[in-house]
Parts: sequence; structure tokens; C-alpha cells
Amino acid sequence: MAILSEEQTMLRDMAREWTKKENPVGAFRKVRDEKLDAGYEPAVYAQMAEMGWAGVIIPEEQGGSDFGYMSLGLVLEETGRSLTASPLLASALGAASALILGGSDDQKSHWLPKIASGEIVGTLAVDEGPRHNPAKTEVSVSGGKLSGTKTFVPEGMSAGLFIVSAADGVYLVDGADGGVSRSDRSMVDQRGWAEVTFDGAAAQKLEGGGDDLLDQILDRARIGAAAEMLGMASQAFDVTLAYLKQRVQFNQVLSSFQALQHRMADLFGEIELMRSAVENGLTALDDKRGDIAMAASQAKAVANDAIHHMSKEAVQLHGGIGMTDEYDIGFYLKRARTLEQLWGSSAFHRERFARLNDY
Amino acid sequence: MAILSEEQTMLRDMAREWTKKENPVGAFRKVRDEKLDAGYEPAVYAQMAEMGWAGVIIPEEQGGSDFGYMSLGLVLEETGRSLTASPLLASALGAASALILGGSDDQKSHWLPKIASGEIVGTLAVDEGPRHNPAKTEVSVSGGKLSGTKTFVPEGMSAGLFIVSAADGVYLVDGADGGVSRSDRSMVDQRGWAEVTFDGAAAQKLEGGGDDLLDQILDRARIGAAAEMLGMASQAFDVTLAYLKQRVQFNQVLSSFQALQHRMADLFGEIELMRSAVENGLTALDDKRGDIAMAASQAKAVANDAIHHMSKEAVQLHGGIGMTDEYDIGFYLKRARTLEQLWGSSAFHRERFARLNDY
Amino acid sequence: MASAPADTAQSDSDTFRAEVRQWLEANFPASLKGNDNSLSSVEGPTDESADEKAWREAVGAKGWGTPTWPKEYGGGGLSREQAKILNQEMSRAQAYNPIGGMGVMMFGPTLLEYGSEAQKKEHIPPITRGEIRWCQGYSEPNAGSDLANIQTFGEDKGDHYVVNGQKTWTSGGQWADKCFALVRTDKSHKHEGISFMLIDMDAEGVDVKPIRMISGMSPFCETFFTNVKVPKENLVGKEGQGWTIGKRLLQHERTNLSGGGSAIRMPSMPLHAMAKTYVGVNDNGELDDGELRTKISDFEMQWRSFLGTAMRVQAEAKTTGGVSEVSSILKKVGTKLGQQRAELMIEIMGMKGLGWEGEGFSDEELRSTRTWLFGKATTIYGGSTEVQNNIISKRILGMLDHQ
Amino acid sequence: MASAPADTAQSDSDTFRAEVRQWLEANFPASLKGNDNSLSSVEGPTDESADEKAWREAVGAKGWGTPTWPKEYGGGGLSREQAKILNQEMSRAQAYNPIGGMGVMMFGPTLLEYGSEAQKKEHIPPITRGEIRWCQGYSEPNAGSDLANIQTFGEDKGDHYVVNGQKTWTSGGQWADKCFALVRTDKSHKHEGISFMLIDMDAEGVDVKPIRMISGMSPFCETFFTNVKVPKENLVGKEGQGWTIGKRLLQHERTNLSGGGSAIRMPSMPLHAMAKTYVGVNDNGELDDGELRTKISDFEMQWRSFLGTAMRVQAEAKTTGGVSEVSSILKKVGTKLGQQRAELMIEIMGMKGLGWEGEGFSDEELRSTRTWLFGKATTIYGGSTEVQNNIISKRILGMLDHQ
Repeated sequence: MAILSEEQTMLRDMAREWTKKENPVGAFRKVRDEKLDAGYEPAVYAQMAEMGWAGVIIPEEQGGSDFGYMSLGLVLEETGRSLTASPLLASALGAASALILGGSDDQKSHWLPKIASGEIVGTLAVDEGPRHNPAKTEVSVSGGKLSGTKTFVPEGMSAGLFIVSAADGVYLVDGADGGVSRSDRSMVDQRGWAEVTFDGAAAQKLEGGGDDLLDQILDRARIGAAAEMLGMASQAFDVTLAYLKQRVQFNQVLSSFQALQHRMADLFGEIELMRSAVENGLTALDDKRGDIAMAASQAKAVANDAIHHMSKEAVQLHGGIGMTDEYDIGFYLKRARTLEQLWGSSAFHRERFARLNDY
Repeated sequence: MAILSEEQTMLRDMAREWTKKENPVGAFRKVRDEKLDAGYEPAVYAQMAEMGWAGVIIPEEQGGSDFGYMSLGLVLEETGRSLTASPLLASALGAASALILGGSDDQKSHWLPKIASGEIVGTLAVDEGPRHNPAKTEVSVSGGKLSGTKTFVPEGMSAGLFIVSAADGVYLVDGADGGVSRSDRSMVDQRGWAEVTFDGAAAQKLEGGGDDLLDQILDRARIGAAAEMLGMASQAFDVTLAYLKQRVQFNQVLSSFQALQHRMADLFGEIELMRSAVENGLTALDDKRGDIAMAASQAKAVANDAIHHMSKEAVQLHGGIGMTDEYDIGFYLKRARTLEQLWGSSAFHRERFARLNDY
Repeated sequence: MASAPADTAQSDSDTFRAEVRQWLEANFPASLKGNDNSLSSVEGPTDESADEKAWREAVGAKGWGTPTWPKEYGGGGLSREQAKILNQEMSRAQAYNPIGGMGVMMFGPTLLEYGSEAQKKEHIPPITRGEIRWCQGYSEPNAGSDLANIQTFGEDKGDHYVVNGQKTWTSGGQWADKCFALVRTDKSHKHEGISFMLIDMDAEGVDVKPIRMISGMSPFCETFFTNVKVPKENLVGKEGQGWTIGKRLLQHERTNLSGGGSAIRMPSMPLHAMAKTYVGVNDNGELDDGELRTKISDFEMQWRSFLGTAMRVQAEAKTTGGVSEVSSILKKVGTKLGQQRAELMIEIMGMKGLGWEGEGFSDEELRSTRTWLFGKATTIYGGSTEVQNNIISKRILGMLDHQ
Repeated sequence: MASAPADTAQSDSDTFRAEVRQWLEANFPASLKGNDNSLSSVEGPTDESADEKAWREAVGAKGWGTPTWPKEYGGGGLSREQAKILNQEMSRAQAYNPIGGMGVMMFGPTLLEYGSEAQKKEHIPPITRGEIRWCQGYSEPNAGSDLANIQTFGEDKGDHYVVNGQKTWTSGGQWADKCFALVRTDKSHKHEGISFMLIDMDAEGVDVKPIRMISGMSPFCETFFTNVKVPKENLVGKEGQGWTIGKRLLQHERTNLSGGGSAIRMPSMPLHAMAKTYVGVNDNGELDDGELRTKISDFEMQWRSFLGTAMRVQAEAKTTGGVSEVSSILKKVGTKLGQQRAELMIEIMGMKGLGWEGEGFSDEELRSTRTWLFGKATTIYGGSTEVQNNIISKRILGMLDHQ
């Protein structure tokens, strides 16, 4: 755990309290069972926004608290623990970052207050195929009209603002534009994924942020996703450990079996390294360090691998009941895999890290 | 274990008996301590040849028994178990294969009987750098004179015949030629490695075998090396298992600790897959199957990985005494690594296997 | 070297092969070509088409769905050699064996070994005709990997038992006609207190409740027995012999789960071909994801080595007549590789490998998701990997008990 | 947020920094620039050059080799903040700390905590001056990971003990002047029967025999005690308190082996730079071995995450004043990564990474082989990885004993 400021500690404790009491995993199960269009409960997100979570990285003049990425990461970690279905990652981190980095004053003052208040949800529309590949785009923009199709857009069903990548830059598209159409994609994690088609939708370019704006935005989103995965992995670990301590087989509690003890010790170590990688990423953002791209690839790759291993072991160590829909642990496995793919698999980021280091 | 013919069973039992009684690991230790020039005890190799082992794949008309690769593999497995220092792999398998595949009648009848009788040692001189890369050669041949330098030639100190790769084919060079000079390389496995420089040495081309003669020769050598590694891994496993059964810590024999039990179960499985990969390779050679290249890469990669893991675990599970020179187990670790590198690392063969399968 | 087979044996084989081929031509409906029956036990009964019914009845009548079982109980009465020929010709004709399920794979062979004459006469023929579905009543909520801990109790009432208790992981319990179950008949002995009995699933007091799995499917049930009357003629073997019989049956299960089972579930298209479709290749013709390329190459070589090992076990069993020690690793390694493959499929397909239902995914993609999730069970049921590791290390490697 | 440091504190720091810089300029011999002392404990004493001797004496006189130890016993008496500045300035000047070894890393801190005033006065100052080499008498042939099982016995003879027994893995025993040893003084209690005592290595009855390791080096000895007289003033703490004191010392060892220790041994050149030299790059500037490229990238990210974890542990310790639970993984993970790095070096260098001695290999290559082999010990000594896993799972995670 990084050394936190007083505000950060308060924010984290509040988020921990809230997810435990108001929004345990059962809340996600309800969202799942009711097949909500948005992939989350709008009233719940409104509550989160009211607590200020949607504006954590947003400047005060645009209605945020300007607490920084570490603070938002702490909230994402806690909501990750309980698999809270919400557009916090896509909107309050992803879309907000895009505007902060690349938006004009007008764009910022138009959109950021709405994001901070939760009035609208923003999201990133980057990929055009099932595998993350931001360099590949066929989106065309001419005369301020944008056309093309973006796949597997998180919160694509509910988004009121799309941050859309094109070959020549990154654009804003209002979700209410008549040229926007969405098609629900039912994914294994049962969240609000969509394929979004833009057919001559009005688009404004993000002029700030420089040539690598898309990378900068994505790196923030990647670190945010890693923070969510950190919460998931920690919780899956805790739940599994608790299960091993109470489940009896062969007249012994499972936690007394040395082979399982050593596997848990390995996982404990992996999750601690994962935490360091995530905190390093968040700190790099808050400190505006020069190695953000490397820190982001490190955070995402290390987090991907740790949650991958942890989610597999969690199911295996739960035995038969871990295979049932009645138990929550399977949800972690499912959500883990979509987050692993989102904004770059481990292979993607290892390749990128090598490239960033010139080898 | 493959289904063996009566002759094969006899050959294997003889090899097992001999290594146990006449040539246990202590024999290798002696070779090591005495720093023999050749990297092995010539009298021992003479004994092996006398038993017919140097002629197992060589046709009867050239003094061999024509028993095939599976048979030679069985001997290599047994000598691998006791880390017998001998040029069996390089000469009786590597050089003999080159002549059988590519030699003219004259070349065969000149060299093969000498290899079969152990009178001379042949070897492959292929690489020109520390990492296996048969495609890269700067050897030049003109007017029957060959020049260039080959690195890390196994049995390079004692070889009387070099099979030398060049850009336009594979050549025979008599070790007694005045243009041949050798420089001893003291490697971690303390065997007879040398850098060999050819300065206008008389060379005969191997005209048979087609364009991919070098690959064909190397594939045989790779499968042979895998057979040796199989014996090493099996023995390291057996020795480690026996150690765990007698060593007491915390008032319990180590073998009773479940964490160690499960690791041994994993290794047991890996070594069985290794055996299948090796036997598949040997069978492919004897049956002259069409997929020899794939089978060779499979055998070498799987064997590399299995002996790598086994040799690490063997040292770790022996604890402190495994770190001492007094115990034999460290010899397996050291020999494992040179064999892993010889004729292609796992990475080399995974890359090659993908290429062979057109992906 | 073995001598060549005698001419007469050879010509007998040829005759049989010709017979099979002719019969298949006459009986296998062309409309069913290429179908398979491998997932039926997982996916539950589907409505049988007229052709499917005809095919099942035709095979059942010959006894060829259970080719090596004795003819007197409805089996095919074939030799292993003939069964192999039958199998080859079935493949050749793109036909499938319509007779399957737990009755064929586990219960039948066990009953043939331990059942009374009357039991065999009653229960085997309907299995050979594919008319009766059996389910397995072994696991209980507190007896998963530790099966000997079962608590379901059968009280001796003279000519029958009254059974009370709860089973779980009853495969296809909601579709089954009968259940072979481990029932405690003696509370004072752990292993020796267990009996093996046959229970009608439509008997009074039997209730089933399907368990929904993370894959969304419900192939298993919880089964509740409340004062269920089980006549004593449904006891297999002697009272207290249930552990022995039950374990023997598990050997049949394990054989199926390792070699056959997982092999069947591997789709025919190799991973690298899938990857070329989804990932594409670079200018050198290499998969355009270097790490994935390495992983696939590694997997494919491991998989070949595993298949080679499974074949080796079979060959050794044939030669020595016994089961080799190596067979102990097949389940553990086969299921591990199966899971590894499923995870690689996600890496290959990306988000398309994580579809749940509906628009935007091909059938193959959706099936891939379910296979991935369902496959997580393979290292848990039929003796978890942890239990396999215990067995291998203690029984095969002779390492002592860890207690 | 913490308020900015007061101006006075800042200027104190600046003053101290200037003082250090000046002193280094005056005292550090330019000829030693870039040397390091990190392997000295492994490789044994080397002949000291005149410059090296002068440098050691200069640092020793200031107490700056043990900067935070109390001044009264020869330490530097510096604050942590000052020690950090000293360290920074040493690096800047490419200087090294010539005062090291077990006395500094383990024994000194422990004696400062548990020793009597007389013991501290006697033993600490020579350590701060780098004059005395200490070795560790802990392990025995039947007490490796199970240290509490030691049998070396000290019989009470009034004012002294008579010690008999055999120790093993005595680091640098052949070069050491003194030994801190665990000696059993009571056979009826396991842990409580152990005492911590100091033994002169040149006392009568002490014999050492170097143990040759697979790396070819002999950094350890077997040490035999035959009727060795140890005066009672050499008992540290009370009789029977040895286990507590000994374990405290191991904490110092563990801290050194994980964070500091392995970090120091990582050569300064990153893996990928080594790889570019040995493997070369393709037209896209990528390492010409795709799999190796992936592995190095993976390793480098893991390594950064590990360093981050080590820093996090330090920061947390500073804030909370205690040792965080996370520190329990440092040794296990750090040594694993160190070994992984050494194996990767072989993959990078190929046969050149496996040279033993002599012609054809650079010094760096030969050192790489020895580092690889010697590094295999890091997961065995100082509490093996298996013991670490036991500790983590039981003490940190609260999983029960497996017995």
C-alpha cells in the first residue's frame, strides 16, 4: 500500500464502506439477472457520482475534486473488489482523461462537469476488431462528420459521449447524435458492451495533448483497469483463503494442506507485485513522470497475469462449488478475462514495453 | 516406454548394466578431476565400441549392426543416466548419420567402419557463434580447400573427422589434416568442447541427401541429444525421489511433505511427456516418416524444457548438499544447460516448429 | 519381431470389414453424416429426429453401440480387433455411435463385473439399446474429493432399504431414469460401511434440482432422497462392498476423462489455423503476435507429446495386459492441456472469445466461451488434480502420507 | 499532505552533504573508482592494496562504514537522513563502502540489541573498522531448514562451556576470526535449550574444512568443535535465549538477501542491452529471438514490480514503524527473480554463458556462469523458499499447520 494522504485514506475508507454495505457482489448479480440495458444500475452510478467519485481527477473549476489518479485508483480498487457494475472506469477515468489531456477550454467546460456529476457517461471507442490494436483504424472524418464502426466499446450502450480514435487524431462524438447507432454485445462478464457505428456523426477533434494523445489516454485507462483488477485479485484471494479455512475434506480443513498453502503463498507474492505495479502507474500519472507509457504497460501486463492466475486458482481451490453460478467466485473469472483483453493483453504490453525500451 | 524388440531389450539391459557397474557417475567425476584432454576416457569409449554401440545405426556392410535409431536412443538414454563422458552422440549418431545420409559409397566405406569400431571419432562442426544458428556460416570452400572457424564443437578436441557445414553444402574434413587447428573450450559440463579453425583444409563434399542435408543431419543429432537428456532427467528424478525418502527435517522424511509430493507428481508427468516426445522422434527416424523435422523440434524443445525444470528442482530439493561439488546432482544441472543450447534451444525449436507448420 | 498374422485371421478381418461396410451403407442415414454425440451427456437430451431414432435402434439391435459386451446381454460380442474395425468403418462413413452416456461408459462395465445374473439380465440390455439413462449418485456436499465421507444412509428394513440423504453433482440427474449410488449402510465403518445400490429416479421421495454452472448450463443436479424405498435386489455385490465397486467404476470414468474425453472435445481445427484467421500473419508469414506464436507452438508440441503418451499407455496395456503407471498422469495432464487450450483460444479470439450469447458472435465463438468455462470443471471432477497428485506421489512414487 | 521540511533541517542537510563531498574528495583514492566490495564475502579475502587499506582505515576512523551505529562503539552516529546523503555522495563519487561482511550485516545489529555493555565495547569497534571477520555457526548436517534441531552441545563447566559438535555452511569459516554460534546448552528443551555464544576461530579444538560448491568456489566450511573452551562472558543474552537472538539475527540476514543483497548482485547493464549485443536485432529493431524478447520484457516488468515492492516495504516501515507483512515475500520473490535472470543470461549468451574457465570467454561471461551456479543457493540458505512458503502461509495468511 502506498503512503496515502489523509484525503486519500478517507476516500478509500468511504469506498470500502460503501461497497461492503451498499454494493456487495450481490448487487452485480442483480444487474446480471435483470439484464439491464446499460449493464449497470443508473441509480447506483448516480449515488457514486454524488459521493464525488466521478470527478476525482477532474479540476475543481469543472466540478471535480482534482484529487488525482492515485485517489481514483483507490476507488476503482474497492469497486473492483465487489465487482461493482458502473461506468466509473470508462467515464470518470477514460473519457475524463481524454478531455483533460486534449480538450479545448470550451470542450472541457462543456463535458467535464457533466462527467463529474454523472449526468452523462463518457467512454473510449478505440478498437475495430476483437483484439486490441489502436494503430489500426478505418474511421474516416471529413467536414466534421465521422464514420466508421468501433467494436467492444465498454459502456457503449449508455454512453452519452464517445472519445473516438481516427487515423489523424481523437474526436468527440455526442452520443445523442443521430449518426450514432449501437448494438448490444452480450459478453461473459455481462456488462454494457456494444458495437457502435458512426454514420456521418458530428465530431470535434481534441486538439491538445500532442501527437501521442491516443496513447496518453489509453495509458491512463490501462492503469485504471489495472487498479480495478487489483481489487478483484485481492478480493478473490481473500475469499479463497477464507473458504480454505472453513472447508473440511479428509477430516482436515483445506487450509492445513501444505500443497495449497504454498500455492497461496505464491499468489500472495504475485498480488503484492501487482499492487506495486499498479501504484507505480498511478504515481507516475500524478507525478507527471516521463515514463508513463512504460509504467502503464508494466501495470497492465503484471495485473493481467496476476488476475489471470488468481482467478484460475480461485475457481480450482473452491472445487465443485466454484463451478456453480450460485457462488460469486466465477464472476471474478469472467470479468478478469474481459479486462485482460481490454486495452491490451499481456502479450500486447510485453511487446510494447520492449519497443519502448528499444529492443 | 515404447514396445521394444528382443534385440532392443537386450541392448538396453546391457547398457543399463554396464553404466551401473562399469561406468557410474563416479567415472565422469574422475574424467572431470583429471581434466582429460579429450573430455572423456578413450579406453572407456573403446570398450563401448567393442560392445557394438558405436555402430548401432551403421549398416552391416560397414561394420555396424543396423539396429536403428531407437536402439541407439536406448543406449544414449542409459549413458545419459550416468553422465557417461563419451563421443557416442557426436560420432556414432551425428557423424555417422551425416555419412549415411549424404556420403558416397567411397566415403561411407572409408569412414563408417572406423566410426563403428571406435577407431576414430567424428563430430559435427556447424555453429559459428555461441547461439545455434545453422543458417549463418562464413566458411568458404574453393578448390577442395575449406576455411573458416567453428565454435563450440562437441568432442572437437578428439575428433578425427569433422562434418563441416558451409553455405553450399556439408563437407568432410579429416581431423589429421594440417589445416585443422583446435582450441580447447572449458565449459561448465567439463566435456571435450573446442573451437576449431580450418585453414585451407582438404574437404570432400557430401553429395547425397538433397538440399536439406544439413537439417536432416541436425535433426538426427537433436533427437539423439534429447534421448541423452531423457536419461539424465529420469535419473535426476530417481535420485531426488530417493533423497526425499531418506532425508529427515522437522522430524519427518521430506517425501511426506505434500508440497514436495505435488511437485514430484508434476515432474513425473513432464518426464513421461518428454519420453513420448523422444520416442516419437526416434520412431520417426526408423520409420523414415515425412515429419522428421517436426518430430525433431518437438523432441528437442520438450526435452530441453523438461530437463531444465527437472535439473533446477533436483538441486533445490536436495537443499544445501545439492549445492556441493561432492554430490553428483549438480553435474546434471551443468550438463543439462550445454545440451539445452546444443543444436537449438527451446526458443529456436518453437520458432522452427511454427515455421514448419506455416505460421 | 512379431510374425505376420496368419492368412486366415487376415481374411476373417477382411470379411468382417466388408460386412460392416455393407451394413453401414444400408443402415446409416445419410442425413446424419458428420454429426456427433460427444456432448449429449453435457447438453441434455435433445429431441430425436426420425432418422436419429432409426439409427439408434439399428445400432442397438446389432449390439454395436457396446461392441465388446457379451451378446447374451445385448452387446455386440465382438473381439477387440473387430471392434477396432467397426470403429474405423464408422469413422470412414462419418457415422457416430448413438449409444452412450454413463450406462455405457461406467455403469455397464462395472455391473458386468460385479452384478448378479438377474441384475445383468435386467439392466444391461436397455443400456445396449440406448433406452435407459443412468446417473451417478456419488458426491455429497461434504464428500467431494473425500468421497468416503458420504452420509446418505440406507436403513435396513428386511427386504428393502429406506434411503435418506443428499447427493450433488448428479450428472444429468434431471433426465436420468436410474441412478447408481453409494449409500452408507453402516455408520461404524468408514469405507466398509458403504454399499452400491441402484435407485429408480421416479421412485417416491426422489427430488432433483438442477445446478446452474458458471457456463450457464445445468448438466448436474442436486438429488434429494427422502424415505426412498430401495428393494434389496437392487444392491450390487454385498453390503459394505460399495467402496470397492464404486472405485472400480471410477477407473472407467477416469479412462474416459483423460484420453478419450478431452481428445474428443478438442475441435478439429488446430490452434495455429484458428490463430491465422483471427490474428493474421506478417510479411514473413509469421503469426502477427510473436508471443502468441510461441505459446501456440509450445502448446502444439506438448499436445503431441500428450497424445503420444496416451497411445503409449494403450500400447503398453496391450502388451503387458496391465495398466501402466504412466496412465496415472493422463487425467491430470490431459485436463491441464485442455484448459490451457481454452485459455489460448481467448488470446486468439480476443473479445470474440468471450461472447455469452446473441448477436456479434459466431456459433463457434459462443461455443468456445462455454467450453472454456465448462472445462474448468475437468480438473475438479472425477478426482481433482490435487487428488491425482496425491495418488501419483503416494501410490506410484511411494512417497509417504503427508499426515 | 506533509508540510515542507523546515528551512533549518534543509540547510543542515546541505551542510552535511558538503562536508561529505569534501571528505570524499580528500580521502577516496581515485584508483579505486568503480570498484565494488559486493562479492568479497563470497570470494574470500583478497590481498588489500595500499590504496584499499588506506580507504578502509579512513572510513573506519569516521565510523562511516556503519553510519547509523552509535558513535560510542565506533559507528558514525548519523541519522537515517544523513546516512542516505552519505550513500548518495558515495555513489556520486563512484566510491564503495569497504566495511562489510557478516559482522556489519547481521552480528553487529544483533549484538547492539542483545549484548552486554562489555560485549559491545569489545566486539563492535573492530567491526566498524573492518578489522575482524565474523562467521555464522548455525546450520548442522541434520539441522538445515530445521534449525531448532541443532545438536552441537556446550557443557557447563562453571566459568566456561566445553563445546562439541559440527557446524556446516559456515560462510567464510576459513577466513573468519570469530564465530557467533547457536549451541545447545539443554537437551531437554528444543527451542529453549539453545544459547547464542561467541567462539574464537583460532581456539584450540576448532577445525574448518572448506566445502567446494558446484560453482567451483568454496565460500563455506564445515566447522568442527572438539572440546572447545568458551568462556561464559562470551554468552550473549541469557542461557536458553539463543533461539530468540538467533532468529532476530536471521531477520537482518533476510533483509539483506532479498532487497539489498540480490539487488546489488544484479549487474548494472539491463538484460535487454546484453541481449542486443549477443542476439542482435532484426530490421524492425526487435531482438532477433522473439521468444527471448518476450521473456526479457516479462522479466524486466516483474523486476521493476519487485523493486517497487521492496521500496514500498521500506516506506511502510518508515511510516508505521513496524515491518509490514509484505516483507515476508521479499526473499522468496527476490531470489526467484535473481535465478530467473541468471537462466535468461544463459539464453542470451548461449554457449558463452556456460564457460567454466580459460580461453574463449570474457571475464563477464565467466562471472555469469559462476553467478548462475552460486545463485542456486539463494533459494536454499537463509530460510529456503519452502520454509518461506510455510512461514507466509501459516504466520501471515493464518493457514493452519499441515500436520
